[in-house]
Amino acid sequence: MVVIEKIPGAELIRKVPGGGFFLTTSESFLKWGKASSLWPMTFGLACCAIEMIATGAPRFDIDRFGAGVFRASPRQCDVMVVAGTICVKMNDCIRRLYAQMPEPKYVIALGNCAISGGIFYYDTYSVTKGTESLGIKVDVFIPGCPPRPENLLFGLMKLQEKIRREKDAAR
Amino acid sequence: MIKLAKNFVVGTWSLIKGLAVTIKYFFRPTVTLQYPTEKQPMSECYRGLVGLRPEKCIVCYQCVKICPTACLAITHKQEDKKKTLETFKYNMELCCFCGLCQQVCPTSAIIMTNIYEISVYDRKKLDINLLDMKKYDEWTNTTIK
Amino acid sequence: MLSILDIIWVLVIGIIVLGFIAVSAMFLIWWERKVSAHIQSRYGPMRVGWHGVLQSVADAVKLLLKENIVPAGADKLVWWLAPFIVVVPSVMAFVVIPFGKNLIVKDLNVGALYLMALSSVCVIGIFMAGWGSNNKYSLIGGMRSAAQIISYEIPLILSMIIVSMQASSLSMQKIVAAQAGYWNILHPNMALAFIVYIISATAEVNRVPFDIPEAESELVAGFHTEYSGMKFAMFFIGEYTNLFIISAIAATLFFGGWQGPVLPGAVWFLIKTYGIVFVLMWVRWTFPRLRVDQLMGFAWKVLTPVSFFNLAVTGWLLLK
Amino acid sequence: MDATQTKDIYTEEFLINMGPQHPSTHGVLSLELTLDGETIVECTPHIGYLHRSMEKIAENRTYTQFIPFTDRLDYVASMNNNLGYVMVVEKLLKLEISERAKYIRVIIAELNRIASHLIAIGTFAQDLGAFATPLFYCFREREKIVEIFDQLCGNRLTYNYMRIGGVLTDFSRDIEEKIKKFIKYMRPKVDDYDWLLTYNAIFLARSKHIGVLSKEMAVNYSITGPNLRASGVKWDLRKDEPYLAYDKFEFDVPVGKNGDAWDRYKVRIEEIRQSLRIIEQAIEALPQGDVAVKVGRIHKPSPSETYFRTENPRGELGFYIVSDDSVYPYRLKIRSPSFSNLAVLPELVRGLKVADIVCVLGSFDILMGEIDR
Amino acid sequence: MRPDEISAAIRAKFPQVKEEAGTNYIIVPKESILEVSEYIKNPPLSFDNLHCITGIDRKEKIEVIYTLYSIGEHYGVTIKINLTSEDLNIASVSAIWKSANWLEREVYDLFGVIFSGHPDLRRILNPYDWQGYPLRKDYSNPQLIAKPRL
Repeated sequence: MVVIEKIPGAELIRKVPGGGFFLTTSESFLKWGKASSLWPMTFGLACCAIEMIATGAPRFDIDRFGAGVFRASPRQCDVMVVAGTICVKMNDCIRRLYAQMPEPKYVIALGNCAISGGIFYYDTYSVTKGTESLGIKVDVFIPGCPPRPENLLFGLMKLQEKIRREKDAAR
Repeated sequence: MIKLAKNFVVGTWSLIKGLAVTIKYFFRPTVTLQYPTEKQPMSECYRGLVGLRPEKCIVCYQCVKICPTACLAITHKQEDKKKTLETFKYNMELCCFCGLCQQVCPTSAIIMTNIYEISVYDRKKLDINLLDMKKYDEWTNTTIK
Repeated sequence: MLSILDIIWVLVIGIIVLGFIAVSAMFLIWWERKVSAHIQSRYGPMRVGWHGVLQSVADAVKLLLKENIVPAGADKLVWWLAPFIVVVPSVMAFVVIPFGKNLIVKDLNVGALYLMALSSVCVIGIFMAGWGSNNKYSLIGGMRSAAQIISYEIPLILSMIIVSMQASSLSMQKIVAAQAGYWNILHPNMALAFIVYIISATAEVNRVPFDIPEAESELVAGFHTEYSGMKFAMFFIGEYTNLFIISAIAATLFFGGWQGPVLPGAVWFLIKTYGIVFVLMWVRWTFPRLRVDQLMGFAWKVLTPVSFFNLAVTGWLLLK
Repeated sequence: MDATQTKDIYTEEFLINMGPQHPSTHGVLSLELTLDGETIVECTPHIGYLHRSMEKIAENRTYTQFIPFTDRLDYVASMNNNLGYVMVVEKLLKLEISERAKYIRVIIAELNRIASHLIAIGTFAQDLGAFATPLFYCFREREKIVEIFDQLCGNRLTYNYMRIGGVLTDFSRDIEEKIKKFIKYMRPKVDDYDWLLTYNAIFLARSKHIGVLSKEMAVNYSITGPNLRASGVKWDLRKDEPYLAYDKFEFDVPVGKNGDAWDRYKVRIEEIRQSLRIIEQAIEALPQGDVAVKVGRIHKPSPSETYFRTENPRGELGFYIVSDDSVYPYRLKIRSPSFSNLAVLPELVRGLKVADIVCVLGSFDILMGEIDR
Repeated sequence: MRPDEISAAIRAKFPQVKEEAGTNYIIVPKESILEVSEYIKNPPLSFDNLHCITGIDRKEKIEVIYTLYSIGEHYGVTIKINLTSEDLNIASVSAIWKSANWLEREVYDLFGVIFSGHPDLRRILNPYDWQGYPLRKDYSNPQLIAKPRL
C-alpha cells in the first residue's frame, strides 16, 4: 500500500466512497505489473547458464511469463538469476552488478552452486559458498544441478507469487 | 562490373533465402511446452530428488561412501548386530543428482524420485531428513495459479 | 489571435496524438515480441491477457515503479534531457502524417521537408545520451549513432525528394493525392527509391541489421546502457514510435497513403503501415548486424550514388 | 600513452573492460581492450572467473566419484568429457570394454558433438547480431538431443553416463528409434542454417577474412579441434589416432581454407553433417552384447602416469593422471582445448574493430568452464 | 617413429638426457631444456605442437611435464624436468612454442614454478593478489573444507 500512500491526496481519495477499494485495486495492479514483467539479466556463470538459455529457448519459452527480455545492462533488469558457480575472483563483480540494479530488484539462486557451492563445496579453495555469503539476499532458491528449465519456470512463478504478496508495491 | 553485379544478385538472393527460412517457421506450429498447464512425463530413470525406502535400508553406508559431494549423512543404532536407521540426512544444497547412490545401493533402498519442481523461499527447507519423506509432498503436488 | 476554442482544439489533438503514440508503441512492442516468438517457434507473452496483449502494460507499470539511477559523474543536464529529445521529434512528426482524407493534424505545405528536418533531431538525443552517461559503451554507441544517422540522412532525403518531384509538392496530402489510382511504388524509379528509403530508414531508427548504436552483443546496450526505469522506457517508446513513423511515411510516399477501395482511409493507412512494420520486424529477426565501417561504406558507396542516379533519372523522366 | 598531440587538440587511446558480465563473452571471460576509436590496439584476456579448482578436487575423489565433475568441465559437451575421462582411467587400469559399449559411446559422443556445435553456431550468430533467432533454432534442435539423453540417463545437462568399463544403461528400442528419427529431422535443419546464415551476404561480410589464423600459428599455439581444421590442417584424432570404434566408420574431416572466422563456423556446420553420418552408420551396425564390464566401484591402479586425449567438440581434451597406490589419483591434470584456443586471441584481434572481437571470440567457441576448470 | 626411437634419438644428441625407467618419458636436466626444445622443435624430429605443460608436486621435488606432439609425423613425446623445492627456476620455452605462454603461467599460478624469460609471468587462474600455490600438497586455505571421509 505504501506507494499509493505516498501520493499526495491519497487520504482524500480514501475518504471518498469506494476510494479505499480504488487504492487497493491500483496497488494490486502495480504488483501485477511488477510480477508480470520480470526482466532477467544476461548473466551466465557456468553450467546453469545453458539451462537458463534453454529456458528462454522455444521449448520452454520463458517469454510466456513476460520474462523473456534478457537485458545485458544491469540498469534495466529486475531479477538477477545467479546461474552457476560463484568463484572468489567473481565475488566483487557480482556484488557490483547487484548494486547496479535499480530497485525493486530480486535475486534467484539457480542451481546448487549458487545456493551453497553445491558440488564444489568441499576441497576447493576458490569457490564462494553460495550467493548469500556475499551478503545478497536471495528471494527464491532453485536447487538442482542444474535445475530443469521447468524448475526455473516454477521458481519464477514462485517469485511472482512472492511479489504479489508483498506488503509494499514499491518495496 | 559483371562481378559486381553478380555479387549483388547473389547477395540479395542469399538475404531473401534467409527471410524465407524465418517466414517458414513463422507459419509453422510452435514447439513450446506450455509448462504449468502441460508437463512432460519424466523418464523412468530420471534423476530427481533422492528418496528413501527406510524399510529396505540395511545401513551399509555404501551411498555415503560413494557420494561425491557428501550430501548424505547417516546415523544408526546398533541393537545386537542389527542396525537400524536413526537419521538419514539429505542435504539437497550439495547434491549433484549424479545417481551414484542409487546405483550403488545393494537393496535399492535409495531411489531417485522424479520430483523436479523444487523451488523454495527458505534455504533451510533444503536440508531434510529422508526418514520423514512427507516433506516431499509439498513438491509432488505442486500446482501454481 | 488564438481563441479559447483553438487552444482547446490543440489540447484535444495533442491528447489524441499522445494517446495514440502510447497505445501504438505498446502495441508494437507486444506485436514485435509475438512476431519474434513465432519466428522462433515459440509463443511469446501468453499469461497476461489474451495471448499476453497486456504485456506491454505490465512492462510500462513496472518501468514506472523502477528506481531512477543517475550514474555518478554523469553530465546531469544532458543526461536528463536526452530521452526527451529522442521522443519529442517522433511525437512532432505526427503533425503531418495523413491518416485519412481529413485525418491530419495540419497539412503543412512543407510536410516532407518538415519530416526530414525532424528525423535529424533524434540523433542529437542519442548522442547526448551517449555523452551524458559517463560510460564508455554509451559513448561508443552515441558516436556510432551520430556517424550512422548523418550518413543515412542523405539517401533518405534524396529518396524522399524523388517522391516530392513526382508529386511536385512537399505537402503530404498532395503527395497522397498524386498517387490516386497508381501508387508510386509501381514506377520502377520509385520502387528503387522505396528500397533506398526503407534501408536508410531502418538505419535511422537503429534497427537490425543497422543497430550498431545499441549492438547488444558488443556494447551491452549501447547509448542507453546507463538508463533505467522510465527514462529507458522513453527510449523504448521513442524507438517504436519512430518505427511507426517511418512505416507511415513509407506508406504515404510509396503506397498511396490512405487511399484504397471499400474500407475507410484510416484503416487502409494502418493496414499499409503495419504491413511495412511487419516486414521490418521480419528483417530484424532474421539478419545479423553489419559492422560500423561496412555500414558507412554501404551508405556512402552504394546508397548515396544510387539515389543521386535515381534523382537524375527521375528528373529526366519528368522533364522529358 | 601514444597520443598524437598537437597544440590544443589531441587524441588518446582508452581502456574498456569487456566482461566478466557481458552478453558475448560466453560466460565470465574478461577482456581488457585498449581502443583507438573503434580499433583495437591491445587486448588482454583475464580468465579465472570460473576457476573451480577441479584438479584439487580430483585429488580427493575416487576415480568413480570424479565422473560427475567432468560433466561440469565443458558443460555443453558433458558426454565427451565423461568419455575422455573414463577412457584415460581405462587406459590406466588396462581395461578393455565391450564392442557394444564402444558403439554406444561413439553414438552418444557424436550426438553431444552435434549439440555442442549447435550452441557454437547459435552463439556465434548471436554475437554477429542475428538476435536470438538462429540461437533459438539451434536450441530447438539441441532440445531433441537433450531429450534423448534425458531418457537415456535421466538428466538434461550433467549426464554422468559413462562408467569406467562401459556405460550406465543400454539403449532401448525406443531410444534407437528416437536417434534414427533425429537424424532424419536434423539433416534438413542443417540446410536451413546454410540458408539462414552460412551464405548470407551480411554474415559473410562480417566473418570472412576476420581473425585469420594461419596454419603455422595454429600449430604453434597448440590450437586443436575445429579451429585447427579451419586453418587447413587435416588433423582429427578420430581419424589420426582412432579410439573406440571410429576406425570402422566412414566420415570426412572437413577442413577450411583461410582460417578465418567463417571457416571456423563452416567446419562446425560440416562436422554436424559428418557426425550424423557416423551416428547413422553406428546405429545400423550396433553389435549385441553387454554394455559394461564388471569392475568394482573402487579402483586402485598401480602407481603410474598416463596421458590420453580425445577429440572433443572444442578440440583435444586430455587427462594426465598420476596414480599412487591409493584409491584417489595423486594428480589429475586436465588439458582443456579452449584454454589453448583462447591464448591466441590477443594476437588475432589486434587492429580489428570492436565488433570483430566478438566475432573472433564467437568463432573460437570457447567455454569458460573448461578454460578455468 | 616409435616412442623408444624418439627417446633414443634425443639421447644420442644430448648425453645428459635420461629415460625414465619403464616408460618412454625423457628426463631432461633443467639447464638444458632450452637447447633440447630448440632441437626437437625443428626437423628431423619436428615437434611443432607443445600440447600441455603440467606440474606434479612430489613433496620433495616438483616435476614439470611437457607433452609434445608432432602434427605432421603423428607421434608424441613426454619430457620431464625435476625441480628441487629450493630452486624452482626454469627457463621458459614460450619463445619456441607460443602455446607455452599461458600453460607456463598456469603452472606458475598453481605450483609456483618460476619460468625465467617468460614475457608476462602473472597469475592466470587465481586472482592476481592470491597467496600461495594451490596445487601443492601442503597448501592450506580457510576456504578449503576437506570432504568428510568415511
